[in-house]
Amino acid sequence: MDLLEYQGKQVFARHGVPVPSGRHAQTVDEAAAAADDIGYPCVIKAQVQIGGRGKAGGIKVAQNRNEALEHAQAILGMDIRGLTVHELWVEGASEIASEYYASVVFDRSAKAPLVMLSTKGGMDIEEVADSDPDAIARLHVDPLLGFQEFHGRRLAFEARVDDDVVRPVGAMLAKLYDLFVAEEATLVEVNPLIVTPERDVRALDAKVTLDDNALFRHPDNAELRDPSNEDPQERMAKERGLTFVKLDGDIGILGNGAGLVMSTLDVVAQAGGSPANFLDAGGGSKAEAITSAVEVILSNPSVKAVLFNIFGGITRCDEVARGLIEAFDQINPTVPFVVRLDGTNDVEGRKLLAEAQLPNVFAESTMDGAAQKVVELAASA
Amino acid sequence: MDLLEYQGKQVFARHGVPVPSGRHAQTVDEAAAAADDIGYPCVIKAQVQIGGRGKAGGIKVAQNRNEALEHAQAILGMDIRGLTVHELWVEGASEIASEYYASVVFDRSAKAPLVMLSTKGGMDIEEVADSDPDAIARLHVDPLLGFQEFHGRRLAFEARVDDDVVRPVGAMLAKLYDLFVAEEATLVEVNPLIVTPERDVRALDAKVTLDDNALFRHPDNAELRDPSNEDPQERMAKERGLTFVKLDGDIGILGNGAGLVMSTLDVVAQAGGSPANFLDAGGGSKAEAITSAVEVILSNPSVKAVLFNIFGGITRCDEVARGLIEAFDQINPTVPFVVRLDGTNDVEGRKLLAEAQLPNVFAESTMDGAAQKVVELAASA
Amino acid sequence: MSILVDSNTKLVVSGITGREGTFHSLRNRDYGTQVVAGVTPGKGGQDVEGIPVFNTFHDAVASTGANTAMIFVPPRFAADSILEAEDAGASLIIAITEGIPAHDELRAFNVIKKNGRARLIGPNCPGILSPGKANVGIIPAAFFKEGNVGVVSRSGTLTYQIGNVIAQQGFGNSTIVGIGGDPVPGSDFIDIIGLFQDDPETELIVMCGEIGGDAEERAAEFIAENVTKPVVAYIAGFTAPPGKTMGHAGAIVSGSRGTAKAKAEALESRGVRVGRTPTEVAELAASLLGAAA
Amino acid sequence: MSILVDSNTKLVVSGITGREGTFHSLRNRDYGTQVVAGVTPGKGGQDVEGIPVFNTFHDAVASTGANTAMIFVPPRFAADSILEAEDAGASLIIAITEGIPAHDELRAFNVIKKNGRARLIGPNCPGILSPGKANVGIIPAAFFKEGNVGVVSRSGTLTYQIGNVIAQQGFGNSTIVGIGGDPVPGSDFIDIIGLFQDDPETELIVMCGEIGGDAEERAAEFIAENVTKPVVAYIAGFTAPPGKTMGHAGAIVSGSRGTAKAKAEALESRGVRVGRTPTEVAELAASLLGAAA
Repeated sequence: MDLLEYQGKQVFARHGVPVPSGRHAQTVDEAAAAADDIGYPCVIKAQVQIGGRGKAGGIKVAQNRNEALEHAQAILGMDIRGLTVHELWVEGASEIASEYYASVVFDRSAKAPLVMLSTKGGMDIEEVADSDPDAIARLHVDPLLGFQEFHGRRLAFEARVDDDVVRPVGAMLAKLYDLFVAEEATLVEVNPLIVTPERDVRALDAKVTLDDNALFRHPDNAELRDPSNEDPQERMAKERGLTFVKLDGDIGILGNGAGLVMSTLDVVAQAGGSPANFLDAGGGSKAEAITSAVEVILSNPSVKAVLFNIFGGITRCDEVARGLIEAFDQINPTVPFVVRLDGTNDVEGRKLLAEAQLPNVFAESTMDGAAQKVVELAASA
Repeated sequence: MDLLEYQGKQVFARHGVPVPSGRHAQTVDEAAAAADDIGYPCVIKAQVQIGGRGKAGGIKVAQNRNEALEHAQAILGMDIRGLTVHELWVEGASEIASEYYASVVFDRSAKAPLVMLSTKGGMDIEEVADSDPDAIARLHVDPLLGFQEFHGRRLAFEARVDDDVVRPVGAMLAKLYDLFVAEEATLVEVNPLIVTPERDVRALDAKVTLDDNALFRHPDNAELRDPSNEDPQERMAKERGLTFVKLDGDIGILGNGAGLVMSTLDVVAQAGGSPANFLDAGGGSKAEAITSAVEVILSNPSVKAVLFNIFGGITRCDEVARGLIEAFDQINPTVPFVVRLDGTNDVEGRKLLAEAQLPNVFAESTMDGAAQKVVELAASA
Repeated sequence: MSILVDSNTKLVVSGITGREGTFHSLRNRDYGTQVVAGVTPGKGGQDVEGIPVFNTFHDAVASTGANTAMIFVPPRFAADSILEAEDAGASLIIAITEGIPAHDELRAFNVIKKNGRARLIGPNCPGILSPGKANVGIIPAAFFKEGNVGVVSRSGTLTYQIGNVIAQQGFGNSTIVGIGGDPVPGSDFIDIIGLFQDDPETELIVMCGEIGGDAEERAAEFIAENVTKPVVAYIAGFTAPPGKTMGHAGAIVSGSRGTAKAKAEALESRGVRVGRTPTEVAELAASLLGAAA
Repeated sequence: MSILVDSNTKLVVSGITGREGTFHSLRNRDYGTQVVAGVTPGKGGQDVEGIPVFNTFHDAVASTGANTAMIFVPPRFAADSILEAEDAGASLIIAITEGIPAHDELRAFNVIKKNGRARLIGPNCPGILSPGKANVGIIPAAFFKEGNVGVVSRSGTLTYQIGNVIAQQGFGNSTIVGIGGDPVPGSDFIDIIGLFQDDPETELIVMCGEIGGDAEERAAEFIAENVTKPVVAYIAGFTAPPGKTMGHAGAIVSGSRGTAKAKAEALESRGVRVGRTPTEVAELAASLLGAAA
């Protein structure tokens, strides 16, 4: 789960990472009140999870109440690269002497947290990594030992931060690491981490990704929401416990097992089709789950045809057939379905389907054949 | 630093270890008020750091206010094996279905924390260890991994606690371990750990020893005091930064380095003398430290003679001599001093002493000779 | 021969008294696997159709000599169970559980690595099948027979799909290893491919990768330097959009990293044949084996 | 020969810019020790009478090839400095600092042990002197000369006392190792005695123990099984009362454990000669060496 900037900053504050003081706002009036409260100059910031907010006009400095009103008005409702701004964060403007970059990431390769620090803050760190890799100091932390003071010193000296902020920058890295562990994050990023003319060190932005699998241990975090980033179809799938990703095409896909579904998308694409979604019905799916999944797939009006690709292991093909029959009973879909059932109880499953004589349902015996068929059907729909 | 029971229980409560609710009292009236507040029956407990309080009459159950007054009166001021009771802890009486024992100790041999659990609670655990060692389940914890849930289960099953309290007993062990680490304790002991008839699990006693070297990180703990256990001479030495232990004899001892001082005590004892103290003036002691140490030694009226045993390494013998001369100047001691100076700048030190012509100061060239001499002087004083 | 599990495997299952745990433990036993014990705290002394249940892994190992542990408990308890199995002396730990918190996995992985006593497979994996010898986990054994193709995969059903096509071509398997789809798998492609390289029965290795991470790229380098047997690979997720987790916690393209294209190129540049569909993988495997035979 | 420090020692000192750190670093250099670097965060680029100072151990090791670290920083910073030295690749770390929190020591000890890359001596120790070769720490070298007596001790000044009496008898030392008086010493008697056993120059071993812990008892067992050279022991604290810490954090008799009497008996029962006074130890050593010569 990706947190919005203001949510990340609230987590930062809880762990003692210094951030500018600010307030959350959802309306123009709230924003102006927040700005009055914080004082001028202040910054009005669009809360959407996407880079380049500044360039898109989503971050503006207000020198007075009129400007605050004007900027809040302009930013709320703005579309930034496909996301609509529903929330603002208003914070005191910071004077900036230096901009650094700091992050803690879950390095899958090294199987250890990786802490990074650079004096090239305020820009896209992937670009810095490509153009000037030595500008980023990196250090893996043994997760059993944790982040030690010497790690902070080493990164700060290696990144060549100003001598007088070696200690506070090291201390901030230690807090970011603690937060990373305590909140079970997979990414904590500060860009820019600023030094003020008074030589205070502060996080001017906050990017935090939390591990969904660990949210049960963090009920407060589990409550956090990003209204700009919630697709109604994905929410519906989530509520039904389905693993679902929305895509741009017109062929609905259902399979069992993440790898098989990914592979199905690829085979459909190779056959010239365009998948409308990724939907993993999971291992051991029962009929109800299948019925429920069909509803989710068909809630997308772009879908012109649906492919079921099942290789039964724990999943039983007869259960899948029963679920599909039930779905037809309830929803009476108008788009054609191509169904490939293989593996556990495949004979029974195919028999059930044949007997049900569902309209517009085509059985195929191979994955490749099924993909061909569904692409043809979608094209002629 | 050893905590009193009530101090330990307050630390327990802070870490979520269940304890009976109670209140601290220093007078009979406070105790009665506390008892009224807690309700009857309640227990009035002497707060001194020594075993066998119950047998000595230092723990009594009060059924009503009159009994509370009576017990508080009896216990306050009581002498329990040499310690005077200045403080009481009044807590609600607990019904007891089972008495267990639990502890976390710093195992120097294994260089790891050792967690112990036994169903033979309420008795001297060293006796249990001798008579029935299998009755104690033991488990070393890797300090880098910490106490895991399976550790708690394993100890609980191995100790054969009642099935229905395996989980809460394991959970209490986890909390005791966390406390041990978080407060930097070297011992955390619960004896008895009780199970009530309602099957609640609770710490009925609390013994906590904190690491003095870590108190700088725990300012609240550093404030804790045990008025029954403070020797004025030891306090004086502590305030002056000296490493001092009071003993029963009549020969004051000063040396540099803990091992050498311990060895000096042994050699004096072998020569038939009886040391009045252990005093390590430390490495690199300057003249003022020596002067200050002489004051501490002589503040004990039992002292009949004093032995200086210095083998200079970082410590310079001339500094020691200067300190002693200064002490004579300020305090004008009447007891004889035997001084053995060897090592760094020993020639200069001996020369300074000879020139100062201090009354009753005898120079000796060996440790053994010096011990002989001081024993003779003390015997004839 | 085969790798990791065989007739010497003595299996202890944590979570054996749960519905899924019981079902698959018994299926594994029916297949011929020696399922010697189960672990469920508080149910020590009971049994599951003759398989004795213990309160702790330590009791189970001490009483039965179990050498392999299967973890079937819910995600909240899984890392603890893995660490307990390791502490009790299991030398192979196979974690089926899906949805374990990433930091739990990280801790378990690093403890096991530092102690150097056990090998972890999974979590979030279907287990290991050595056809004709032992099955530990949830792989449907009916689709596979003994043979000389070693399979290692990040995905369960995709493995069945590929294995099935290979079987239809007449070939069997030495061992099928599911390493799982999580960000921190206990064993990587290179660990398992190294074992297949040393296994006399295995003549060809099939690896099924997917988007996310760089395990396939590292495998490519490892293969170039250490593997003399033919390797055929498949990578799922060519059409996956960046930034979206495709079902497996580990299957995500971040920025320009972890794409199927980059993985396939890394493998092909080091001489590994990459099939574009499961069918193509099976055909490649069959043609290589045919040539070898 | 000698053990641990010699003419190949290249020393880096953390806390070199402190008063004591400077004083002893220069004394060690004056003795002939190669003091190649110092570490003080923020003072990188400066020097202490020609010894270059670095911000981190990593910089110091990379620039100078230092192989041995001496820790001279205050207790609050010492464990961090020890861990930094280990991380930077120092293979021998000698921690002089007194008063390090016990849990910090525990952590540092366990990290070093698990990683298996470095040996820690101390903390709260006077260091190591190999007369005529190198002196690392605060042992006053003037009292010792080259010879064949290896000394290992929990106490500083007591070592000087015993070493001095031995020197007066005409004998010298291969190496003198202070393992320190803390509850969790990085190296124990058995570690050092094992090194002396393997050191051709050492013909007799003197160990100075004291009350507290069971390091002497474990040493007795180790000696009985592994040591062929004569060992003479001294134990301080026969008259120490139970429950009182005698100067060293590790020197405390708890209940019936850790008494000097029990230690002396354990050693004597395994053939180690125990002197009752420092003088007696020196006499025993002299008589054994005289007999050996």
